[in-house]
Amino acid sequence: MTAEGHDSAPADIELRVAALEKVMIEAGLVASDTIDAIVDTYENQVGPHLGAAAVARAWVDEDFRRRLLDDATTALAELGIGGVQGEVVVAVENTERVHNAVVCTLCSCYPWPVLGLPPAWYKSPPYRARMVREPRAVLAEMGLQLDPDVEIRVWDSTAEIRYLVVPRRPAGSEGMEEEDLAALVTRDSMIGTGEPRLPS
Amino acid sequence: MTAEGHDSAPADIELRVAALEKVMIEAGLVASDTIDAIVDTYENQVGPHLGAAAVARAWVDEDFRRRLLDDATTALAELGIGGVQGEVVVAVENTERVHNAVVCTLCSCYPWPVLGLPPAWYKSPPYRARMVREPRAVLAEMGLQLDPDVEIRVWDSTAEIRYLVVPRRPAGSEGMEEEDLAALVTRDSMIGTGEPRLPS
Amino acid sequence: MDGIHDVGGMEGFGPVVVEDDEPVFHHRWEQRVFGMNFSAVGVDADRFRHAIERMDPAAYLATSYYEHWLHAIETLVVEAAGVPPEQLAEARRQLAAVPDPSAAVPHHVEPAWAVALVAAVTTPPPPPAAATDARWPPGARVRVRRHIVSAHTRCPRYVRGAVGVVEAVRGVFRLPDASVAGDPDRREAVYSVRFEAEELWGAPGHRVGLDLWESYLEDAG
Amino acid sequence: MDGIHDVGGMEGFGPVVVEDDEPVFHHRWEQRVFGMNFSAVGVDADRFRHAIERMDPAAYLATSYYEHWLHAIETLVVEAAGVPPEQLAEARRQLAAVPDPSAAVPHHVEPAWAVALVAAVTTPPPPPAAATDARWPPGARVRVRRHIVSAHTRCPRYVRGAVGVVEAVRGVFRLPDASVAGDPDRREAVYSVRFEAEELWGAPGHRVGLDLWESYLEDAG
Repeated sequence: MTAEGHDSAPADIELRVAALEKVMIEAGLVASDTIDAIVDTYENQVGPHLGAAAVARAWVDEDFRRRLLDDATTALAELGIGGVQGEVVVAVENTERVHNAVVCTLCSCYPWPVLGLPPAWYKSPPYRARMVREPRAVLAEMGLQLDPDVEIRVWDSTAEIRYLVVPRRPAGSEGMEEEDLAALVTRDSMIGTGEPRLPS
Repeated sequence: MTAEGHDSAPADIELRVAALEKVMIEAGLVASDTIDAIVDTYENQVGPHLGAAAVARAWVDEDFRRRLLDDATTALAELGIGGVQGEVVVAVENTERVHNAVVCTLCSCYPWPVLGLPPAWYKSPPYRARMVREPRAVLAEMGLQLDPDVEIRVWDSTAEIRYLVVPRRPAGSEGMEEEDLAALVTRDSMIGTGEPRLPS
Repeated sequence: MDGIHDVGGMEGFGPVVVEDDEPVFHHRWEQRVFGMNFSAVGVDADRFRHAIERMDPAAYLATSYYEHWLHAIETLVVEAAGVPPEQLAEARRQLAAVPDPSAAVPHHVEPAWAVALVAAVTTPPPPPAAATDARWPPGARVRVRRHIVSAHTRCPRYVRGAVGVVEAVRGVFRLPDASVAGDPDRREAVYSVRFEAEELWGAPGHRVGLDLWESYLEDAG
Repeated sequence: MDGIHDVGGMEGFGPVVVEDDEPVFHHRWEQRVFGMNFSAVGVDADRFRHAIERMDPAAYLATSYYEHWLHAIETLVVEAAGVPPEQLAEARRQLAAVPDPSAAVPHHVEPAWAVALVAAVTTPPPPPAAATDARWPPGARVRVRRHIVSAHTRCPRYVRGAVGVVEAVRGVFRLPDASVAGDPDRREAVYSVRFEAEELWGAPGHRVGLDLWESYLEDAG
């Protein structure tokens, strides 16, 4: 039924999407404003600032850090963070010796409640194919040169568990407030393909 | 360098091919008439009639049959058959209990000197992917319903050995001349995806 | 299903291309597709993923992520919601005749649905049941079965036959293989299993963790 | 290389489509591509196959057999024959400006080459050397190595780790893995190995034979 061409022109895609929405609305399967609301939720409400807040809290609050590493789903709920595609969240912490990174080889599973929707590269076959086989090379290409002594642990999200990388707190951030620390925590540092920003 | 589009229009392909031929001719790598000659060879000289002649000979000449099954490369050379993509040919014989069929999962290796160039379906991903996994279903789709008791042996041409299936001589062909028998031997019956024609 | 989606470890894909300052959505149609999935047809992640996996392999690789979603929703609107395929074709014919198809989509609001939906997606669901009768404890050596013949599975090819170590038992979850085959009630323990790169690829250098259902595994012996 | 070309056992490809009364070539450009391969650039089958295997996976699946050949010859004209890529681009620019590019290709004949070439392709080459020091005799049980990390290999993924029985020793052949890596002189015994469908796919019903180089195999233990 849906043998789309390999080079669907934008107009074709828009037509297909409009036809599908028309049929679904007429069948009572969806409403115009449910689509608007869900898009607004993931464009404007849920995003990597939530994960960044949790990471910053872990950096300043040792008890929270332990709870996050022990049971991230529950610890995140303390901050009001949780929901679809985050039914079970596991936080994995980077150290001097261990660097964690996340992938989903089979589709593009990603911890929506803490990071929002994934970027295109995360969903692309090159990242999915290569990250489990040659992560050090992929990370280097993405600008993250890891010391050869650092052990890389790649988490392939094959089931309903979603992973949040807790990056290392950057040097020079010792006196900073939690909110300012959160601004250092990038999306990529929580996927494991980058590091937090350095304090300016 | 050659990032062709996914839907190369015929005109694009023709332009690419013409440009390549121009460059190769100017570099002395190929000549116009070598291309013509090789195309003529495989369009008009080398084809499944050669394999059919060998199969018919095996049906009428028990000594030849034994030589063919023992060392097909040498036996075919007796008939003047041999060449590129047939450096080593192995003949596999169908019996009441065993049915042989040939595939090349990695590319599209095929015994050119006995069968000519392969048909498009032989080179297609569906045939290559499925033939080693579910040959009985593929053969049935292609019109060859095998008795469940018949053992299927699939030969995946992963090295430089090429396979020729020797089909069973059809019932009712007992009195026929070798040349008339050859006319019963189809290309597909020598790949293992069909049976010889029945005598009319 | 050993389909085209199972790309882990495949070579030849080239560099990871990163777009600077990427927006959440690139086109309005992506927003609509994303939103339409939050409906009865998209709610079953197993069937949704399987609908994508059944795409023609050439089309799968040549199309974008949200085109995969579009394909899946179109498929499930027919298969799961019972909409006749002719109805989709007819809607396309009708909208192809107007200058702006998107503007011609009926506007129908259900404010209560929208509120409930947003609340639902941003509320953590209850935790999975603890795996009280898990077969293997953390530290156990397990081998991934060589043969997984399900129409839909979450056991990638690249770990089949490999030996790893159980890092944690994640709880009890619905088995996707059974769910897509019509038995949504079958549940199993899920294990986080750690593999050495040497075991997976023949060269050391890193570790890979996967979450695998109990029936994907056997004793390493 | 675990590339897109290695499709054996992959699911989701749909039916085998057979064309009735198919011609040997469908288009004139296919004839030219086929013919151009019989030159110094196409003579090395290992490098030729590897050039195809390196195609972008989406392009590989979306293009026809002779487009794969075209890609390989374009690649090898540069890599093996040393033609600067700009020369190909320039020829395309020039020919794009004429109404019939094919007619604008220079005509140059070498009758002696043509005669020699046809003789060469229709004359059986000498048989391979017999494998006098083959490690396994017919009947031996062998296991395919799980890890083949060559840039180019003729050991498909679907038999990795599987146990089979040697049916015959086919002789000594150049090892494609070494050849593409720059060592064309390395030769090894090639074995015809028979596998049960049960071992390969977890369900019985047929046997599959593959011709595998000695270094792809190990004792089944």
